[in-house]
Amino acid sequence: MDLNFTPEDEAFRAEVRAFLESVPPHLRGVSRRELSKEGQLEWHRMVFKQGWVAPAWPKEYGGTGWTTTQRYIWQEENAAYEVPIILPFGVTMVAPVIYSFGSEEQKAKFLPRILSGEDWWCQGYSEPGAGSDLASVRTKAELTEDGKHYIVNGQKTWTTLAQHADWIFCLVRTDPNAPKRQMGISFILVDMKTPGIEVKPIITIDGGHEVNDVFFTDVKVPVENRIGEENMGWTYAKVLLSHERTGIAGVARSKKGIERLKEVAGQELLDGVPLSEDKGFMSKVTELEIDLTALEFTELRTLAAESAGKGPGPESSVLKIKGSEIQQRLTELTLEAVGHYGFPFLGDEQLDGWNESPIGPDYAIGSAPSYYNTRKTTIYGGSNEIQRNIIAKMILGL
Amino acid sequence: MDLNFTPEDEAFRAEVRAFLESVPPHLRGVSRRELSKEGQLEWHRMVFKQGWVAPAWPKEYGGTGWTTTQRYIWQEENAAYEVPIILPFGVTMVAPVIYSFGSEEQKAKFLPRILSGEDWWCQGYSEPGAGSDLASVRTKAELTEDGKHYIVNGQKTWTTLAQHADWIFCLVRTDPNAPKRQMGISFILVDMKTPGIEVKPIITIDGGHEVNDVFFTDVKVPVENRIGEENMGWTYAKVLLSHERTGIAGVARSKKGIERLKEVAGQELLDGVPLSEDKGFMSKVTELEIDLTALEFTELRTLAAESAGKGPGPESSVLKIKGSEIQQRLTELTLEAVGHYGFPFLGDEQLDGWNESPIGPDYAIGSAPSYYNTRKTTIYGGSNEIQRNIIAKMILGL
Amino acid sequence: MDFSFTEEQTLLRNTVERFVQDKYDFETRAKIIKSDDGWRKDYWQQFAELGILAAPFDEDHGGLGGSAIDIMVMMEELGKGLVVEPFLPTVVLGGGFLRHGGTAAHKAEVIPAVIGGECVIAPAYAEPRGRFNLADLETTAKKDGEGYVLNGHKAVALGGPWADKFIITARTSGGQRDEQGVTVFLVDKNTDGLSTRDYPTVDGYRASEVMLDNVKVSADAIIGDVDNGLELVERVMDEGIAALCAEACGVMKQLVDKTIAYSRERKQFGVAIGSFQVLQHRMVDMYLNYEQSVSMTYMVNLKLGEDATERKKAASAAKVQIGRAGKFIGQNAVQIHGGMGITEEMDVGHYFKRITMIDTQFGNVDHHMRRYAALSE
Amino acid sequence: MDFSFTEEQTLLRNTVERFVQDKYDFETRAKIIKSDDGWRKDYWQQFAELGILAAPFDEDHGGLGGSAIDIMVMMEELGKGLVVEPFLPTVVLGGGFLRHGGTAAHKAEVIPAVIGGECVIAPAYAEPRGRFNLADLETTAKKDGEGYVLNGHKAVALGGPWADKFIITARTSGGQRDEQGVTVFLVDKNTDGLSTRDYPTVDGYRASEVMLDNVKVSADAIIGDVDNGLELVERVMDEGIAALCAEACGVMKQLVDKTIAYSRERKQFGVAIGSFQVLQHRMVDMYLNYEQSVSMTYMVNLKLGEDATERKKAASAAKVQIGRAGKFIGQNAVQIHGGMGITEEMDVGHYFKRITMIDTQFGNVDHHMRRYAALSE
Repeated sequence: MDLNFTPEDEAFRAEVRAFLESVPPHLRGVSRRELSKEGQLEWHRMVFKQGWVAPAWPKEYGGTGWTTTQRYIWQEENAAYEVPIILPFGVTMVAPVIYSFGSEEQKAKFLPRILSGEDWWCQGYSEPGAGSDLASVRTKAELTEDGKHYIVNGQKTWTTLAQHADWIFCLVRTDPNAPKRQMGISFILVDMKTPGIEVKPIITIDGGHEVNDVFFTDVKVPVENRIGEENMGWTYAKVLLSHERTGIAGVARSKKGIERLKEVAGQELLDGVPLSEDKGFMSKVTELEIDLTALEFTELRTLAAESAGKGPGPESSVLKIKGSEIQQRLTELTLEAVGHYGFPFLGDEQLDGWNESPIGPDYAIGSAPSYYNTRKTTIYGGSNEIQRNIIAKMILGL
Repeated sequence: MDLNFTPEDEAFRAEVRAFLESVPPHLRGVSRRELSKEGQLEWHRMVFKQGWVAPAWPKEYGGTGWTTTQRYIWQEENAAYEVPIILPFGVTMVAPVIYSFGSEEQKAKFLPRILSGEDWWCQGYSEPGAGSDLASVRTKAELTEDGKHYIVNGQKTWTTLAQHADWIFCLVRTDPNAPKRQMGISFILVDMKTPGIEVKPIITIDGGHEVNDVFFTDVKVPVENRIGEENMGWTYAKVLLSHERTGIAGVARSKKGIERLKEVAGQELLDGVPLSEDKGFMSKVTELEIDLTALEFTELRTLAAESAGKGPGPESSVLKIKGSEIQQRLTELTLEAVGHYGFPFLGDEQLDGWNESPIGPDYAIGSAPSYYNTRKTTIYGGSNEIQRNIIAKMILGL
Repeated sequence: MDFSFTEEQTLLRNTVERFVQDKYDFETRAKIIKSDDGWRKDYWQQFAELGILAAPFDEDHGGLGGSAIDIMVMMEELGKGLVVEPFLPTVVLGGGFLRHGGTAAHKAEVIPAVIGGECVIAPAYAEPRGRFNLADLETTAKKDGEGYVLNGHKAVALGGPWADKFIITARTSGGQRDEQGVTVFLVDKNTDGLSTRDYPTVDGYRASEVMLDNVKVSADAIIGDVDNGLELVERVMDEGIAALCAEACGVMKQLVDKTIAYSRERKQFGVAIGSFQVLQHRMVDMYLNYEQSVSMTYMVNLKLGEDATERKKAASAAKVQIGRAGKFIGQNAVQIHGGMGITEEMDVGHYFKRITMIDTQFGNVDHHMRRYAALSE
Repeated sequence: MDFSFTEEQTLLRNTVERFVQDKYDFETRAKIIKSDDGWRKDYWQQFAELGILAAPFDEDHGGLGGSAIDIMVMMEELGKGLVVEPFLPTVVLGGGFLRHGGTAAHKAEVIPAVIGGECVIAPAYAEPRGRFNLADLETTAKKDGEGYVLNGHKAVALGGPWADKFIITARTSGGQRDEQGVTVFLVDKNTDGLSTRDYPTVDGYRASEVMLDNVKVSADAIIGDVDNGLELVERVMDEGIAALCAEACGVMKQLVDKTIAYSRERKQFGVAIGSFQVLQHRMVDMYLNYEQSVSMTYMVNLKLGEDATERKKAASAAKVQIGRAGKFIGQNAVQIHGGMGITEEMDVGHYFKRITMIDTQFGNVDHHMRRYAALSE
């Protein structure tokens, strides 16, 4: 047991840093909300050119073949340089399903375009009223008489960035008479340009447009776009749900977040003295920092177990729960730090084309919306209550 | 709406204080664990002589006829003078059942002796393995052929101070074939001197002996000692369970406890400065004090609603939950305050006949055992989980 | 001790409750906060007609002579409707300054205008670098002949865009955070040298930055005593806290009730989510937090008349309770609503946004923990 | 980075684990802690024979040359059994002082005696008025010819009643809380002027107050450098914290496992209480707290060799985590066990008592929060 990095690891870190130094300033230190589609794609292409888009993929499809430690270093340095993330919908969500269960044609068609960023993917899992109960799929897909197409009707919701997407992967019900809800579901890939698809924005309480409703009306999808066997979609989806633990906890980003929070506290004044010298406030920051250190080592232990050959499992629920709670606490403390200047709300005006000076200090902008927005982290991807149910059942055997 | 005390209230307070001034020092400032049976009885007889043993009883049976405000003043001053409590088993637990459902003979026989303290009562509700599920009564009472006696067999547990008791009130199963568990239960009063009763101490993790197992082997109980009708005991018991909210929250005692805690913090040193000047520690005390203020006003609101004619109801669960949590927090912070001197454990030696000086400061004695002991407050009298179930069902309608 | 409401109080509550029910449904409010003005001036006029704006003022000046408890019941109902019209800044705070510190002329002229709905007041007490310390003022008022010249920047004056007059705290003497040397001014918005930057707030209100550039006012503008204004400011702010706590109770009541109702209707895995014990206990804890908050709101409103130390402790204790309870209730209301809780279309998110910002208004939990502890020493 | 155990470490773990299973069941322990002696000297001899006492010492002195990780795995297993024999005071702390600060003579004489089970050491670093500040010493050591004279009162020396030698911190110069001026002494228990008051502790151990009344020691008694002892004390205490965290993990593991097992068996309202969702989620949170504690225990043990600031921060962070997790896990283990949790007859209460006092040992959460924050400035 040791924490040492090998000389190879150090060399790798240097290589990563050299690459990150080359990232242009307009891609650094911007939140996802502030990043345009073009910015996101520019970043994706940079990483693609470097060959580092998909560390977790098998090497044959374009994975990097990195060790656990190398993946850890990559995450850590990404956060340190505050570069954007690679969106997960293609690379970490649909791709493992395609390379694990897809046909050779599907692999050849989709994987390279995911890697290169040519296709922007979104996720069609959630449905209205279903929440974390993903197996209650009601969107229907019926085979045409010639057996060549599915006709899809229904609605997906909470679809992140569907407004930019080229493709959507969907769970659809192909056998409404299956004896169990989890049966009779198929996994299909749908071109967003297909007639009958309509995307409607959902505005969230932070004032942002990140998620959407996606409506399907007689959407014609070629049978070749089904992954694996008909009615077996739930099996494939489940694999996806527990896949890819690296980064789920967001440790490296939260570390950076704590640094930023300390900077804010260093600028806010309390009775003329920086808030960062107030023991009461700072003890909350310290507590969070210690929580995060514990989570970091929990993640490292999990990664180590994974690289020792134990497959992804319910431990990802542990990382999800603690990671999301820490992210929420971070925005909560930031809002607390900025005092009165949490109040002003300027929507997107302060982001684009706002020519006047901002209201209040720069660092206060968006602190309340961020806090509002972060509420989602304990809701999406299976609410934290669901995660606790999973741990109770799968780990504690209750 | 106002917080004013009337001149009558102030006169009453003066009367109460005059009485409490007369309480001898050996009865003041002692915990229940430290108080002997004789001390407890001495206190009871003093209050009896004053006519104030049973503020909540109807006047005809010996109640005081006090207003809500007077009862509040009595509680408050009792806590301020740190006098013992009147044990609840007779006065607040069995007596309301007797005067509500008992026969005239039972009232005449038992109530005066409860008031005077001549009979020491204990409670036979809990049974091994039942926990908060009181309806799962397995102690059997079978009628003799002549119908004049019950023969009782079984076991009660967690019976507080049974080692001193003259009488025990019990739930017993008189009809094992009743269609529902709550049916077929009777409420009987048993003389502790009856042959076949055996009391065995349960030692708790604080090292104390307060609770007991009580075994019944062919114990003969006259039928006249049954309250009300046979098989209707659960109905009577339920009334008892929600009866008497005054004091359940322990507000006045906890207020005194916070004062004591501040005194301890004033004597402990942190880097040479009193702990009471440490903002970190004191903010926890402040938080507790504010919680307690809220609880005080919640209790006052509840009492006001009660005196406006609304009967005791599920609101007592609110007082129980918050009151017990505050009591636990109080002992937790006290243990924290005393530092290293939480470690020494001298059992009863330091209490009786310990002639040497104590280990560490006086105020540290028993701080860990108190913390250990207070864990019970969220378990007994219906665990706080059960109380939350009650609120969910009865108040929130879930 | 008495915890019952008078008939007049019940009447006042019903008046506001009915107004909110009839005229302030969620869609109407959504339109109001998105409108250019950000409020309904006609509603303000209706408040005047209903007598709501008259509640705390002396009958001599056309008021109803109501108590803190009268304000409390109204604020609770306004909170339930997330009403954005500036009752708190104008009637509670503005009115408080006028009642406790106004000159006879102020009382005779301004109070009737407030009661009549013709004068909106926005207190501008906060500053960019002062956080929650009411004495931490960089804004100065320098003696200039018979009058004063004000210079400075007041931050986040809620209701500012609609205001006819500002109440401005400024330093007339002493060091930046001295208790002595604070003076309160009542300044017309259209005074030369006074400018504002108006903006919406995250919880649906409007606020202003108020810039003072050699603003000349006469000595008549002073409310209370020169240099000794801090106690007045603290008193009025404590009254504001008491009223805000009542608003918060209204907001929390809605969050608790709406969450319980939602949990009964919303089905997952084939059953109502309100049947899950974990959510039941969570809602019980929301309810406990709400009940404790109501208790503290009664407490602070009943203690506003006590001596300054008791009043300040009561206000700070209540604000701590409301801040903590509001966070717990708000966060869990959203969590139990799931994705629906964070959409702009559903009401629960708006109650959440407001309860969040109530913690900041008049000083957050940390600030009032410190204030309470300092007063207890 | 590597998170695997060596074969030797697994062997060590198995040795201790087997000992606990075979010879330290709950009834045996109950007898031990109630006995006059309060420990089993024959078990201590068996520890020596099993090589457990030799783990951290250099092979030159008869040790096994083990690392912090070796100590960690053993402490975890000792924690699972609530073993009261003084491994932590003697081998970890006493051994630490000898290894890092002992003279050649100490190493040559005392270490073999420790390894052989012939010498029990109890460090007496705390004082009645010093709380957790290791430099806050009223005990003095005055130069007296070639030697020193010690006077003072050391508080709550765990393992004191069984000790052959005490390690005593005293002030040789400087003011009462100065960093400079702390010196460490190794003193035989039977030295003239040294007396003890022995007593049981609430968690089943034994401890002593150590009174020093003109205790004369020679300069050979000094461990480390005169006046510069504080860094040595801090280093050894951090190693103690790292070991204590491992013990705590063992204790918490038992509390979590026993609670889960109990909840599966115990029936209420006709079903196992482990089927109630509220208790399930509570146990999940116990498990999360335990896992996070294991992580921090690895962290601190892996960082003991880093520079002083990093080591101190790691130790304080881990101690905070353990203190908070221990409280949560202990309280809820008792709560879920109900009445059974607070009876002396059942094991869970004893684990609870120990985990509670672990928070106090070497400084509680507040102390280490402060220390961590000060080191981060």
